Amino acid sequence: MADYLPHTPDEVGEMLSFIGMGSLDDLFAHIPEALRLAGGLDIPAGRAEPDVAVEVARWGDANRAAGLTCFAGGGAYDHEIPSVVRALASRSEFVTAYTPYQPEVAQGVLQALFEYQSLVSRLSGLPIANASLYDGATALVEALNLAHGATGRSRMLVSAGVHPHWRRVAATFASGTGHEIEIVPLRDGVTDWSSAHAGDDVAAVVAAYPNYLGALEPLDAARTVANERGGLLVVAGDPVSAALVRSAGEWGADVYVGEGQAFGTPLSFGGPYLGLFAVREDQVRRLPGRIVGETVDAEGRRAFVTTLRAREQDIRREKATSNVCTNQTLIAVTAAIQLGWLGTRGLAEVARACAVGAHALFDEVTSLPGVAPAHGSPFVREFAIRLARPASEVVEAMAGEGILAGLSVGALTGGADPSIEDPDHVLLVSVTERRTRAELDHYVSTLGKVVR
Amino acid sequence: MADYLPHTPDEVGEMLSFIGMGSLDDLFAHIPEALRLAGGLDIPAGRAEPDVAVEVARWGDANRAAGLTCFAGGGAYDHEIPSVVRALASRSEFVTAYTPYQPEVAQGVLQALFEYQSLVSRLSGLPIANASLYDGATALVEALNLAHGATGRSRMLVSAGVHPHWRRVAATFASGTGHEIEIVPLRDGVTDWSSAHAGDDVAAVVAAYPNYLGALEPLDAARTVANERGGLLVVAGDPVSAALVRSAGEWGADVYVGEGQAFGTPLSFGGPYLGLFAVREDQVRRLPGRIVGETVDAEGRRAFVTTLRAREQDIRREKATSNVCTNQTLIAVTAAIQLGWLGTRGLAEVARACAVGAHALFDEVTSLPGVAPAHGSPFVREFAIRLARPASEVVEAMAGEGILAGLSVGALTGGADPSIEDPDHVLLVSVTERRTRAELDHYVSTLGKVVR
Amino acid sequence: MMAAMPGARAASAPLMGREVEPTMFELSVTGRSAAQLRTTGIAPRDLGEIIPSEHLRDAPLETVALSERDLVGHVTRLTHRQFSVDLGMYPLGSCTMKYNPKFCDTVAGDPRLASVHPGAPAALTQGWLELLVTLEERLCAITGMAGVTLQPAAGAAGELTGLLLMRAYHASRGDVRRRVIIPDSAHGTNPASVTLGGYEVTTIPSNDRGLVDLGALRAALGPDVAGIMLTNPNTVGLFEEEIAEIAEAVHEVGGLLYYDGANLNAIVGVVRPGDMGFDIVHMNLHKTFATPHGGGGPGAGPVAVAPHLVDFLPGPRPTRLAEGYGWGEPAHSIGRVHGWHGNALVLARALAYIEVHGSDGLARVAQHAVLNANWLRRRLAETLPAAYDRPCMHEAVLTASPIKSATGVKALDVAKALLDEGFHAPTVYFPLIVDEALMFEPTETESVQTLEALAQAIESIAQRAGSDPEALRAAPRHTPVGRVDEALAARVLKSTEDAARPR
Amino acid sequence: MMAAMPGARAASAPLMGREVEPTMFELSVTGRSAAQLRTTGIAPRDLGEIIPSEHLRDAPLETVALSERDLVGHVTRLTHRQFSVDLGMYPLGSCTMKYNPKFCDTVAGDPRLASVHPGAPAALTQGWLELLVTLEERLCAITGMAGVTLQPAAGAAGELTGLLLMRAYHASRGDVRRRVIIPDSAHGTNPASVTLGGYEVTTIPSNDRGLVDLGALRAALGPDVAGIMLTNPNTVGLFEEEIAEIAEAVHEVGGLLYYDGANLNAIVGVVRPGDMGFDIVHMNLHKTFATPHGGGGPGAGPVAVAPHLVDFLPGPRPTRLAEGYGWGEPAHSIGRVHGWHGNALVLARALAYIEVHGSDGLARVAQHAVLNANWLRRRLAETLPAAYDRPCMHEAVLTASPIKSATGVKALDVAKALLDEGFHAPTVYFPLIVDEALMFEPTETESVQTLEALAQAIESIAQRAGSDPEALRAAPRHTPVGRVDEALAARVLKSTEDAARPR
Ligand SMILES: Cc1ncc(COP(=O)(O)O)c(C=O)c1O
Ligand SMILES: Cc1ncc(COP(=O)(O)O)c(C=O)c1O
Repeated sequence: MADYLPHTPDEVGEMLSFIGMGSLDDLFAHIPEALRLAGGLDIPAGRAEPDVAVEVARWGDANRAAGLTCFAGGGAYDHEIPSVVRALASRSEFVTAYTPYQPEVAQGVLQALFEYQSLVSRLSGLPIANASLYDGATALVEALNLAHGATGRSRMLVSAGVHPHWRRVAATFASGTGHEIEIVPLRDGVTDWSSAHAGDDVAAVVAAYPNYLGALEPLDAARTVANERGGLLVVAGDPVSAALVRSAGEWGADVYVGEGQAFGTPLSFGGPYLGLFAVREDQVRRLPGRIVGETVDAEGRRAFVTTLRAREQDIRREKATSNVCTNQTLIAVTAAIQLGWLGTRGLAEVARACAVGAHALFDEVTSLPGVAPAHGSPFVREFAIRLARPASEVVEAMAGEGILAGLSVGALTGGADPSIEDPDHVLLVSVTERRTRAELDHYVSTLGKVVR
Repeated sequence: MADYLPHTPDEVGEMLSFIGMGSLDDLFAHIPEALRLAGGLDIPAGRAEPDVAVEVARWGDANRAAGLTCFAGGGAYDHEIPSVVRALASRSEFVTAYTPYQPEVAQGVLQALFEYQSLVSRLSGLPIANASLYDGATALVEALNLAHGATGRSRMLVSAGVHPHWRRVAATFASGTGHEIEIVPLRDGVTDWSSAHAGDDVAAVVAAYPNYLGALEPLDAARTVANERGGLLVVAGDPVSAALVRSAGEWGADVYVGEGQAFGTPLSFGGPYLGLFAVREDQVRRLPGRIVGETVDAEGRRAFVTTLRAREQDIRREKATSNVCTNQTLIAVTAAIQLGWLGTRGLAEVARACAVGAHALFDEVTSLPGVAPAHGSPFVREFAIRLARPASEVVEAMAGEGILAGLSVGALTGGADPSIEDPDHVLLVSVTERRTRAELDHYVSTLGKVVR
Repeated sequence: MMAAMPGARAASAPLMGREVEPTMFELSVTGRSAAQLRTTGIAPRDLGEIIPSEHLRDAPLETVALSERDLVGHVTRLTHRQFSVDLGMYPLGSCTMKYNPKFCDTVAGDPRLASVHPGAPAALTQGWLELLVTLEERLCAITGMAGVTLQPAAGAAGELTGLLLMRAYHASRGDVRRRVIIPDSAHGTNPASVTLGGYEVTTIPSNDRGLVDLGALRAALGPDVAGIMLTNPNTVGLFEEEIAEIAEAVHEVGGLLYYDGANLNAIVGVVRPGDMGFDIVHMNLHKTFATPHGGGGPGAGPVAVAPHLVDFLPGPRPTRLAEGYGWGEPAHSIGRVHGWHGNALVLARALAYIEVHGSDGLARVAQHAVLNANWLRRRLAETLPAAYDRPCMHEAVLTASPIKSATGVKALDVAKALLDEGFHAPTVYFPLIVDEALMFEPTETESVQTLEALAQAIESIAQRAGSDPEALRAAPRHTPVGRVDEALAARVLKSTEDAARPR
Repeated sequence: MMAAMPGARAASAPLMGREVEPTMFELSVTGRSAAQLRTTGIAPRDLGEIIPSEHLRDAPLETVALSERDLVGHVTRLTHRQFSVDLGMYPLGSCTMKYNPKFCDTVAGDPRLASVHPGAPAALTQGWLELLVTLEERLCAITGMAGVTLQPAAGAAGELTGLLLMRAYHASRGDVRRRVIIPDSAHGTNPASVTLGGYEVTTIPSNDRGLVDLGALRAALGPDVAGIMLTNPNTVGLFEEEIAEIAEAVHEVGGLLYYDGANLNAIVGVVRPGDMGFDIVHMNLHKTFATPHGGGGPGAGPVAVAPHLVDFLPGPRPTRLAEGYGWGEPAHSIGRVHGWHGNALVLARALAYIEVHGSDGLARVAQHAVLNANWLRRRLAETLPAAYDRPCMHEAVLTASPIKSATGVKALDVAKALLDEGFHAPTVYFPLIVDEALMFEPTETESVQTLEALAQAIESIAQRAGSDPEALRAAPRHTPVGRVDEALAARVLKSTEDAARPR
């Protein structure tokens, strides 16, 4: 019998009599008897917090993955999260606030979101960012919807280099919107745009940068396809690599989408994460989700407020640009704080350490027998290798040695895929700035033993 | 090379030139050359936080005690500390504030201390509590100093039931004050006041309730001694047991001292803890440390402020009632929050669960062969047993089975002691509300095996 | 002097007062950084060696440059400009801003949960799988449904998922349907989701009791109706008593009933959507199950379905196996609706909340939520009459229209004045069908003393509406900024540091 | 209605404004409790069965009765009424209110440190012992001394420990000494500690350069002098340049030199007390080593000593053994000065801070602390002149006496007005030897931008002192309460909820 209710039995009695009722059940008396639950819910009775904590600990202990040295990536990365970011992002004023509907008492969240938008804008190289979406995958869906709204068309050319889960999510939502999604296959890790079906009825051309197999492909090809076929260029970009490589904006993207977990959010078994979303100015009225703008208060002081609300569902209802309401504000605020901690120098250092570490590991593992590069394209911080044994077996075996070796591409794609052949033998490996020389050595020697 | 300094090299240069100096070294140029350190400190170079974290984790892992089920007490108890108390007590406004010298911007700490004082007053049954002292042991020292000030005398009759460490601390500080401390021995766990040397020159009579061996002795005897010899009665009381047993005030104490760790502070290898201190009204001008009082602000609103400052060292200097300046404010605030969480009901439940658990365990272990009660007095939540084997060996052996079995009284007293015979064979065992039936069972069966 | 240096006034702000807080960008001084990274011991290498130059940035990416101390000061000061549940009452109707137990924060922060990579194989993540399966089972029991997906990241995502399930179900029967019915009181996400689900919205009016007009519903029904979306209690806080009749009517034409669970807090443990005849149910875990709202998210919007829809659920689903747990794909899955497995740490919080309360505690939640709302409604009856004069559920839609006619003071002014009294405002102008609506949802975690204080604050505002309406229109004044110029923000968009400043 | 119920206004308070926060007691309603305890499964038993009735309470102990929600609201609102380093600049002289790295909080919160029982045998606490020994070694290196005790819980406890060491040392040589010399600028804890150490205080004046008057010192010295207590830099922020001569003079009469390390931040890594000739040194870890001050503690005041005093240190001491670590008792130990091993978690924080900075970082700390102080001193020279016109160390004692003579506005008024400007006040009226003293210690973690903002705020205050002195005397106004009636508090003591209210 545990809960967080203040009411004493006396108070309940007085309150009931004040409203002219005799019992708590009377409050529900107008609900047809037949609908009311007899005998209570079929779940265990309440237990005090410390009793529940015992069970939570049991679940935690059953997660062997929690203790492993992480070389898995695929859109979820094991980056440093300093104490200071955890402390600030967990301030209860942020955590226990609602969406900032009353700006006069929500300047904290609003200004943090403004800062977040500014940072996403710089990362993406595009002028307008929104205040977050659920995750990278759903950000892609919103980008397709935006492209549809902008062009009136429904055909989407999506590179097979886009994360397989994102492609799957896009396909799911396309069943509602009716968008036709054409997956354009990769050749040696890089999109073969020439193989896309002909036609200038394209709403969006979607490229990943780098793509999910780690490969960097020059985006002028995608931009050209978009130009030729009249669609928007949507770039799904890794925001950490963005500190080293050209931004989506520089490549000519109309829309940027990305996964922002890398900025201060733990791996979290996949969520809550952070959908990054930015656009050129001409798409601002089609922006999904919220956007915070600067303004002034009655006395002329700077203030922030959610703006352009006429796009939103609570006003436009069925004509809204998106149905997103609750988004991932706290994760966006966290990202702003983490980027504030990193600063220009730290972000560059992280990106560089990832890249240098990944290339060191790549060079070393690909010289092992039974291990080969899965494609020949350049990469930043994540790479794919083809193994003599099924990747899932290798992951299992290396877990026994304390290493989460990476992700089986076969498991990610769920089987045959236009991105790569025989994905079950391909392992996706990522190195973050947290990985040390000793950990790399251990990886190489263990993989050497296991892969045979 | 890690630090938390904001200065960029450019700024350092500009600042130096503003003050007319050429280099950072110039700032120290007026210090005789011979005194300045050549070559830097002989400690390792700085390391980034995550590198230091690796070392901290190594230290942590080397503490086998951290993982054991705790039956050790002796003034430091393993009580429930809920998430809510941790979250509130770690709010940075409390953590990073200084002593409330400017009340207009320190109402948070001041009001929390006022609430703390109110709670300590109720626990002790005495009207005036201070805003905390370092720990229970130093609180006792302050009580002796107060008694000296109140009576002009220097002889202190201290029951051997007072915690051996506290007695040792009192002896240390008596070398400065010149107090003569007479330890009055226990007989079957209870102070034998009749054995105290004669004389009505006594400043303080100090009794423990319950005493460190767990024993409860009626305090009318001590009160009578104090009355007869003209000293103050100082009661060192367990504040958790206070929810069940008569308060120091009810027994007629003039001064209450106690250790407040039990209220929201982890075991912490012994500190920071919390010295509880309360007195009758007639001793208020001799109160050591700070006290917060209620008042009003310029507009008549309720406000809090540290008061009766004329006692304090920053004003009275060598004539101050005590030299305490920095105390344990954050731990006091934590205790207030924990007591707020517990409430009347929760505190009683905790005390009762401790007592019931301790008596269950006592009954069960004392029926084991090789285990006997160390004294015949009643107890609340901690008890002493005499073992066939040295207690330290038993503690060592039971640690191998995941149990911190208790404290060796021999280790606590450091050898022969007027509180008990052959202390090396006596084990002090404590049970808190966190201990379960299964843990007690495990204890009993393990002790049964080990003690033979 | 150094007044012209970059870095703004990095210092302090008054503990109270209306000082503007500089942005991170304004606080930046090139060269500063708080970052401390691990020493990896990996040999450095030139970027040009490992990444082809056509990809490399021309100029470094400039973000911000702060000392850790200034970052901490900045963010902490921002939090002092932010209201929250932990600071006071937040009676925002439809949002269920109840107290969020700190224990659930601890659960979500446990590194044994939080540090698990979502792509790690099932054998390495058995604890998470058990947790998710347990939560699914609890949510099924709570809703009276047969299966659940935990993937949707928020309520709206749950709605769209539900509509796609509806579509898949009809499609599987070769049934092409065009329309989804929504009451005019519905939350805006419902119509938006319907559109994204590929359906047309048919709006039906509420009757004068604030409920679905059964006649209008019947008139709107037909074989092209895929289903209906309802909240129950609905958005005016009233229970749709004729829900059985509604269900029958919709089912009769082959439509499905979708339950928008944003108001589940009113009935959790007391009535189950499944027993009312719903086929699809989403829940807002950030409402009923007290996962904190985070200033606008993250939330979680699991969708529970009746047996005939289980095979269509998004996959992969966590599954109990003969031994241990694994992932399974429903036979006719609509596919993923989230990049991984949903907002997992939010799910863990919600499960912790459910386990603490249990069957008995959850029922108490609903009882006390409804008690509080009815007490407040009654207590305010003379000041802000209820839009519908009958017992409400967990929230009460009141109206400021008498005040407005008498004084010209609007619902918005009342709301802003409440901010000055130390309360968050209720939801204003929603639902759209009530004039000058003020929608109060006290939730079960507020005491009657707090409700009384709120009532007194409102009474005082109502009095001042007569005596000094101008002052109310100038409210709030005890807030970090005064009333905000929303029109300016929309007219000249400045949504980043780099955009020009509106003036 | 229910207006007469107990429980006060449990709700909210304006995000800004001067609403009084009720006490926990006022918020209480009998019957409420937030506590959730573990289910132990231990059979309940009647108290009367296990505790003799003469000991049992007659009436239950009433404390408070709050819901968790109200507790959270109450405490969180209290924190919004509290200034702190994390909110802004805290230039409180002598207190070294620098930024406290959050990393050190994490270290102190690590359950592998925090959950260790202090009485567990050495074999089970090897990590803690290594940590303490490492910290001792670092502190020896930093101070230039031979041994350290970590037991003292704060600076004043360190002082008294040091004086007892002095006493034990002299006693061991059969040397009875009566007096300890202290400069008139000393912090109040010094004389108080001397008294508790059983000595008489001999106060010597400072010379007009703010330093020890060597002549006066020599005159005060004699064979009955046990030692001298000094801070260096001293409490006016100046380095005692003749420290070598002072040391020689004191040592010549057989006295010892005690170093009050509260100002160590000025010289850490640059000059060592040991090299100046000190025999005993205490450090305030809550100052130099950035362990947060907690609103008034806990701190830690380790004492380091020269070789001839090591055998007298408090015991038991953590010790490095041939294998692993243990506890050892110094040969002539003065005994324990703490119930256990000192404020261990504070010690862990300090060590983490030291390890991050290292030898290079600690020297930078001192350099930048001194740079900031000198910059501020120079920047304010026209407004608040320095008490002594020469380069200062880490803090600068300025004086408001020109302002006072010109306008009647006192140092206290300037301090209170600064609160309104968003800065914590400097230390006022200390040291006692400077008229209208305002003692600023900016610390090294504040940026020059912040210093500039402080300077501008002070300039503005100085201007207003001329134009509107009354307004300054009424400051502060942007604070949760206005200027507080300290006299009333002292006249009618109400220090608990149960005492009568002063009016
Ligand atoms: C009635 C109703 N339905 C749906 C939603 C949408 O939920 P979410 O914001 O989680 O997407 C809300 C949330 O405000 C709501 O109140
Ligand atoms: C110069 C000086 N000495 C001694 C002390 C006393 O230190 P503590 O407050 O830690 O007891 C202080 C602290 O304010 C100080 O500034």
